[in-house]
Amino acid sequence: MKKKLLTFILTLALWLVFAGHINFSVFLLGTLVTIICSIISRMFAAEVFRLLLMNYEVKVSFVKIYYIFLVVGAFIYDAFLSAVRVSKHVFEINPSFSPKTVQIKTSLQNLPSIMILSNLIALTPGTLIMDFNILNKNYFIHWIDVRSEDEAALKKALIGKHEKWIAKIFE
Amino acid sequence: MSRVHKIFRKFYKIGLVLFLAIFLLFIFDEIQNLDIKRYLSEHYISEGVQETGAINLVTSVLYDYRGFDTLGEATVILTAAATLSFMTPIKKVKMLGTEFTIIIYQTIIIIIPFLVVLGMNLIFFGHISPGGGFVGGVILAMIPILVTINYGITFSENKLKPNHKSLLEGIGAIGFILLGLLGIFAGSNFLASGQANFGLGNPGELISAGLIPYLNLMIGIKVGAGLAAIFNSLIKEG
Amino acid sequence: MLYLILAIILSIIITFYRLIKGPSVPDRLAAMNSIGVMFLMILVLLSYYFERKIYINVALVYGVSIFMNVLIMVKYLQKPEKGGSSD
Amino acid sequence: MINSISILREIIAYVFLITGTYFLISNAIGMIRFPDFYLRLHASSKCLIAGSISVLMGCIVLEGISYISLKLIIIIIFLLITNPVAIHAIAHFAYNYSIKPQKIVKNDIKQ
Repeated sequence: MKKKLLTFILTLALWLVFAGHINFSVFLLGTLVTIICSIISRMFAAEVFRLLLMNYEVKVSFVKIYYIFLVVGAFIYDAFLSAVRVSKHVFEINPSFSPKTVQIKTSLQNLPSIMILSNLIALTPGTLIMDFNILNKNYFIHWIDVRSEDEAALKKALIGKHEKWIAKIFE
Repeated sequence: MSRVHKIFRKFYKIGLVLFLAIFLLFIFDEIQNLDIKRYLSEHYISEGVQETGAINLVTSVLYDYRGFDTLGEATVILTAAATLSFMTPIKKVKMLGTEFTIIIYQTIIIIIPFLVVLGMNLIFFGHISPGGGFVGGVILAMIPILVTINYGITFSENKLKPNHKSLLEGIGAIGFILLGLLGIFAGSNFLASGQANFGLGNPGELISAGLIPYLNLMIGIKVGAGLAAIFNSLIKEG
Repeated sequence: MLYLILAIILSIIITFYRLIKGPSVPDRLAAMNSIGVMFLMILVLLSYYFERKIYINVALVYGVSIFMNVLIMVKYLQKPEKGGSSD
Repeated sequence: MINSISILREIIAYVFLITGTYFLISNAIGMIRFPDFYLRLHASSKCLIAGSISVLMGCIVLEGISYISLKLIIIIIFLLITNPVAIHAIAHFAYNYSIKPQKIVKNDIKQ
């Protein structure tokens, strides 16, 4: 019941942001729209807010919020770092690449966490997901420049660190 | 000979496009410099807010001054959906397509509540902010389309029956006409909301502008159901 | 602000070369996606330039439609049987 | 005092806007100069996301705290969720379209 209330509040907040001003009639219409939204999302997708539907204590939830901020920070930091590196390649006179395809096995179980890890991999310096195998849980990844084996091990360790953070949130 | 011919054909197309662009440029230049006094548009701009109660001028033209034209546009979608559902075969032919990975499935599931809230907001706030029935209907129609390309045609038609879609579309069309008939009962023209003084209210609030929000809602339901029906029947034909 | 908008328009024109020339279909899809996001940025910046900030709603709707566009194109485009230019 | 704070805010906002425009232009040039399809997709994913986030952050700093900046934050979250997925969809489509990466150094995928 508490979790349903939380999803209700989140959707209502989205409606109020779109509306632009708070009024009694706007609020009443928002509750109606939220009920319609919950019906439609129940019809098509059972586990929409899976993160919020799980049961845990108060102290654990604060730790989870800390890790959520960590992951969002990693998102934006990785985006800027990788963009700087790729744009350095763009303005070189003779750009030289050493691309490589590789496969990495994850230990994550939930589907949302796999999705978020794939978004993070798309943003870490010079990686791109080509395919995902659901049976073996293998990502097929294309890397833009890997000069030596040490650098490859370093980057694999980076992905492993992100994986650990996401596992703290969802599992 | 054939190579010269090929080069000539390529340059012929480029030259045709350039000629059309220059022609349109001259036409727009002529339209800018015309000396016709625009009584009607100046009337809409100066008096539109007081007469209809809607801040969004496009909505006030679309649903109040020219409401009858909007009815005609909505009929086009109704005719297209009816014709397509009449012509499609009963047996479902599966259309070939690339399989999506599980990552895309998961993203689409997360996006669906966002789309519902955005579409509803565009419909209900059509008279005080940019948007309206047509755009909101398109956003709402994206949900069945996403479900169709995600889980296949069978799952989508099991959840949302085609009969229900055509019923929703009929409710939208008939509701629009019934709301228009209210103007006649009030002693004015067909589809009159501003002239018949249906509680215009203060411009800028949610409940204002007479009949315009309800007309928006009807158009939104109709466009959403119609576009979903059209997409599903096009996919089914294969 | 106007110079930033002109710079983004310049980058759109440069990307258009890949959309026309592109040797294969996925090249054109990637060019289309990046042109769409650049145009979204132009919509946001224009609403600041004309000081009509309510038009950010237009950018929201446009962003949704780009994503839909890419997904439907990816789903129903197929490789031709013979005579395609793959390599 | 108030005047200097507003000037400082404008300077930060324009730094964000100019870096965003630089990333968008580098995306456009990378789309032309890179030799392979997957390399072009790298330019089109990273520079595009960083540029769009940077432009929107500049607009938020210029705006201050209001409903419009909340709407801009929603646009940022939407782009962060959907844009890498769209890039992944295009890459998966190209992989099924049998476009092989050129100039490969080492390949771990078992053929």
